[in-house]
Amino acid sequence: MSYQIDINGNIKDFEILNRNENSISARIDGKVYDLDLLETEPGLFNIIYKGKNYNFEVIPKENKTFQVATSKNTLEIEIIDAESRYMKNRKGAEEEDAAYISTPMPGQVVKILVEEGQEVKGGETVIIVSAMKMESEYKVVKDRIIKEILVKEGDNIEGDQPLILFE
Amino acid sequence: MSYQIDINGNIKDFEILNRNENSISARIDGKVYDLDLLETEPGLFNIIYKGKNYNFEVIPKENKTFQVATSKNTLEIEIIDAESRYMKNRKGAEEEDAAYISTPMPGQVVKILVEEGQEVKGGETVIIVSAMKMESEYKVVKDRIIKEILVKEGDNIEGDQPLILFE
Amino acid sequence: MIKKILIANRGEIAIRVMNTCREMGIKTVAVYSEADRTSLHTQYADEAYCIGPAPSNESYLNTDKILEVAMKTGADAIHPGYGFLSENANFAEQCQKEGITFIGPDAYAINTMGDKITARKTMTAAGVPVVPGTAEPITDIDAAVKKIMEIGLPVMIKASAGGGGKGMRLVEKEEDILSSVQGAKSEALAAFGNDSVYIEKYISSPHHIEFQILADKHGNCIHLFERECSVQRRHQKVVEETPSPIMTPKVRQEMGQHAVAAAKAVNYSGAGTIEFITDDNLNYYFLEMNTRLQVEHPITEQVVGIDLVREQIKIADGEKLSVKQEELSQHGHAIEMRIYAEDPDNNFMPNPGTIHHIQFPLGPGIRHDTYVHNGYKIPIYYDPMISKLVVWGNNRMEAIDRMKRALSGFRISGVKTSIPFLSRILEIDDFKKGRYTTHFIPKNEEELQKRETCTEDGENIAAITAFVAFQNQLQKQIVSSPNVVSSKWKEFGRKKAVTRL
Amino acid sequence: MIKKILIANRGEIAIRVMNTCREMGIKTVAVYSEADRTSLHTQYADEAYCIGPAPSNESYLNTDKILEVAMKTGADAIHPGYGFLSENANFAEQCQKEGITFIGPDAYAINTMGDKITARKTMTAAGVPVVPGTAEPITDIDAAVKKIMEIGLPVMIKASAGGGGKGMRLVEKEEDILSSVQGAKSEALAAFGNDSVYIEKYISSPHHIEFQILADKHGNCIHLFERECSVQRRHQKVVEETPSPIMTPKVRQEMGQHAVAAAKAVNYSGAGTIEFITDDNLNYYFLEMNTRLQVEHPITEQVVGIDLVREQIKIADGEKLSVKQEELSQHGHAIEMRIYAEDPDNNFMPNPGTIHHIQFPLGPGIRHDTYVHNGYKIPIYYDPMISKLVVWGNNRMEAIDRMKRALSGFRISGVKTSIPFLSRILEIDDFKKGRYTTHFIPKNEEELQKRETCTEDGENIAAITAFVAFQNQLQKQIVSSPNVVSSKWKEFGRKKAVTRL
Repeated sequence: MSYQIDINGNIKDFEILNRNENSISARIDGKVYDLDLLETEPGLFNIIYKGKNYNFEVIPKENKTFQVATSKNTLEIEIIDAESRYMKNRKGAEEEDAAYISTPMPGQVVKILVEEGQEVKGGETVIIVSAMKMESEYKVVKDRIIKEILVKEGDNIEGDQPLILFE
Repeated sequence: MSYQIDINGNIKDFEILNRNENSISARIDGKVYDLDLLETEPGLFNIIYKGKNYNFEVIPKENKTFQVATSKNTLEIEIIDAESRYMKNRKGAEEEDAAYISTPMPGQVVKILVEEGQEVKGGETVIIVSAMKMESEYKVVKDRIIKEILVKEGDNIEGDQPLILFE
Repeated sequence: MIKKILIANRGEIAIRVMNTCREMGIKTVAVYSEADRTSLHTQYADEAYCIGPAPSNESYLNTDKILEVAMKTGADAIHPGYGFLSENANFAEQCQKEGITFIGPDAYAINTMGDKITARKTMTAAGVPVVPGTAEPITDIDAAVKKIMEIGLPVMIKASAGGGGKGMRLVEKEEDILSSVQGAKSEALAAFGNDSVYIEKYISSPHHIEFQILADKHGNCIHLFERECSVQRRHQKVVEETPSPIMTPKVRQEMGQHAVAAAKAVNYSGAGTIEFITDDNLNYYFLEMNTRLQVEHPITEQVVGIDLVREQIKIADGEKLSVKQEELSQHGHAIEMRIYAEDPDNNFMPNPGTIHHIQFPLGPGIRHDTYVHNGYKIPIYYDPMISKLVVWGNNRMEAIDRMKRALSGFRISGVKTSIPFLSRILEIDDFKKGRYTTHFIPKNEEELQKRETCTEDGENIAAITAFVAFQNQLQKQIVSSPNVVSSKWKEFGRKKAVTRL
Repeated sequence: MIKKILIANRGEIAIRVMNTCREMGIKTVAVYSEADRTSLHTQYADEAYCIGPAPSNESYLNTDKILEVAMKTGADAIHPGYGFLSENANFAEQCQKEGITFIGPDAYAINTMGDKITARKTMTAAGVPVVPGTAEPITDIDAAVKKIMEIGLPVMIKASAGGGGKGMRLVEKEEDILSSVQGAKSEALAAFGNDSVYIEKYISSPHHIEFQILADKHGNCIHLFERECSVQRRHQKVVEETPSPIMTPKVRQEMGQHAVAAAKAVNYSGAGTIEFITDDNLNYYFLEMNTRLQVEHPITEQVVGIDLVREQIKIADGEKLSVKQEELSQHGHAIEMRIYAEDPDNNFMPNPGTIHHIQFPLGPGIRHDTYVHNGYKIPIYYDPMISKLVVWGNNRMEAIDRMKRALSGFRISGVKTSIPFLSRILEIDDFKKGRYTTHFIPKNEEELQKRETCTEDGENIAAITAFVAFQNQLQKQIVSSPNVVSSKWKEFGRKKAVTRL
């Protein structure tokens, strides 16, 4: 089966040629890689390619997206198959702006500055969240109407959790 | 529900009185224990009882048997419920002697000294297994007939894996 | 005799103190907030008691509750660690009233050193150099000029009522003195309605150098040499090392004597640190005294060979110091780097979360003070420092090489950490040559923000790896593969896996 | 200049060598057997090549294959670690022929020290004391008695053709000499048909004390003081410490000079160890020389401050020693304990298997050389030593206390280890007082076999814990609980758990 693969925004053709336990052969944009690939602990991989060692950690994100941490940097990698190509096209149309406010990391809600039904101007702060003694203000990008507030002041929140929904 | 529990061969009456997340209240042979019990990593438990810390590792064995490693020693603990009481009685009649030879640890089969169908005398060595350069001879306890040999010389074996079955 | 110690702290320092207690055969009592039930310090002590909700002021700063636990458990002493109650004179007094030994100096020393003005006066009286400057505000222009000539250039003129840089003038040349004083005064008058100013010696290339001291309750005091802490980000120390690369034996001896004089001036007992601001020519001035154990104390331990927590406990127990100044020497070189759960590529935003996997560097010359472990969820309420990596080397270059090796072998996943930033510090020429001041990080900002990238092969192999992870995921979801060989460990693995949910 | 090193070894020592290579900026090449694909040394190097099946003679001892990898990868040098090829003179020669630097002495030194009789003769010629005794068998009674008087009591008489204790006599008193010689001879004659005997000085309270030496290729040689290795089980070292608790400065200096003389006698270069058998009165005799890095080398590194692997590489690269004898000193006290995957409660049976969970002791004064990690399956083909725990303390007592603390915080599950046995050693009076010989373990066997038990409360709490584990298991099997709060981490945990199967 042939796929495409998105590496930090570069889309490449991808095909697994052969897989037999640790031995994996794959082609990316025409170049063939024969790897000895081992999952040493869940999520941790050691790969020997032409005698050279590569140690990666793979963190599954939503859908078919993975973060791969190398010794130098972190790559965002997405597996693009027929299904995700379809979903991508569909989503593209619907989601031109985020439908909610969320934070990139866990924390605690310090203050909520809006009420449900309220109209807010672009650039206005709607919620303040603290993490490790640092407070951050979260603003709306453009004019919105507050649909629903899912948290209250004092709540502990996860990262990427929807906090406030817009109409 | 009331159980019995076998701690290193001592059978005690056991009952969970209450469990609410980390808080656990249980009675053993009439004594009540109120514990703050936390699974810190899979299989690792930290318990605070009357302010004192206990750190245990629990290793599940077959059926309802568990090995609990304390800082001082290792305990064999079996949960005895209605089912296991029934199984115990049934098994007792059938298994008066082991039906096969196995080793307590992983290793490699060095030599097999018997053949299928062969009669062996109690005390005779039937197989030699090595682990980390040390060889151990495994003998039959009493006169037996070899039913089936499940491994061959050079095989790597797990601990507690049946190697040779008797009739 | 101290037989049981309550540790009124959390995180790595609580573990650090408990380690020495264990070595001395002393029982330990942990106190923990509701957010720290899963924290290692809670589980590492002999006893553990919850003292309140997550916010520090309701738990780790709740002196009544902490004393109550100390009384209940029969603890002989309380070790406050650093931060929290460690420089709280009232708490030291409360302990004394209850007959519990506070492991630290008495309230008098804490109070005297805690107030900047009193500390400055006390130091001046004890002959310890302080940053030259006016003690009282000046309004008269002539008096100001005279004072500046006395102090010597460069100086900083500051509005007494000031703030935000208004009314501030840096004077570097003699011909600018008069105009600067006038300018500062008129600007101050306009901004604050008050034209009085302070004058202070300006240190253009400041180094933060501190001396570790130990004093017993019998009047004996020694110093354990210096620590160089000039690598700072927003006044937070990032890297510490000892010996200081700019120190000379002569100045070291002088500074050490002044550090001891400073401690004696407040009748100090316990472990303490005298911070000096030092210029490129090794002119040094008392900045403040930290009347507690310092975060960076391990580098002194590595180079001098003294366990500072053990000494603290012995001193609190009334013992005399067992070593004399002349018996001490510095042996090799040590560096500490503080590892924070923060994202150096995103303005150092704190990055709490759950640690998936941690792999510590081990082997020769590595010391590691930490409290985190696989699966630990870093709480959002406290300091994001998760570990202190300390290396020792026979000399400075060996220590730097070792630190590079240690960082390259230190893998933490699940949370972002300052490790990549710390690695970049080690590559900066000023650091390698030991020629840096507290301006080091702003000065080298550009180079410190450089990102490394992967080779194309590396990226492609990463992509294949991600695909394999994806395939493995799919397979496991569809069917659990039949076991050809029955394996207890596989079963265990499965049970573990299930329990993890 | 050495820029790339192939490490012809596995386990902790391979990692140890790679760490120093990384610090020196030298690239590393690992070789591994088919059983070691999952081993950390394979994954820790810059490059890794499989060299054959699991059995050592088909992989780690396969000199042709190893040299082939060295040539292919352009490695400048090979580090043999200890064991395997480290004392193989032919391999050293092969390397030389191929133009690859063997990190160790030349074939001449290995051969001379590898043969007991040649080594003894060479040492005698160099003025190094050897165990007094007859060089040739004696048949004449008068000659035997004369020899015994020469050597001095006590002596051991041994049948030259002997074995199994037959024809052996220990002589402690002068009046027993004649009868013992006669007895030994007639017993030997009866047993072996040959009545010639050897006579050797008998050391009744033997200590195993060894000296670390370093020699460059320019005729410079220094010693790095002693290691006391008398705690042995079946001639395997279990605990090593430095300084030796029985050493005096005077004897140390003499032994050190003899160690240097021994190394110079074979034109040694690299790191090596001279083993001496020593009695309670510090009479010492050359036993043998190990012409390689020693397992217990870390304790010397901790106390002397020299990285021995770094020195080995620099010497192999032709550099002169950078330190002089008079610049070296011992600083504090270090102890190493070897941790084996073996069951001390079951006759020390090796206990390979998969490590479920490992928690290393950390903090001040701890060094850890290991290669195992969570989930690692210890292979059955190699030495069961999984880790070397090294502690440093300001003095011996502090080091012992620290080792106790370290062992108490060291948790490995999945395999049985020698940790409980090692903990018991630290409690034995003879060890605490530093009064022990190589008879220490047999002498204290009873106390060393003592088992600790749990309190009744402890047992009951363990039972409740097992029950909770049981309940958790049941619940997860029946239903995967609904997530009240959506959590990425929980999802991650689930994914991880699934992948584990």
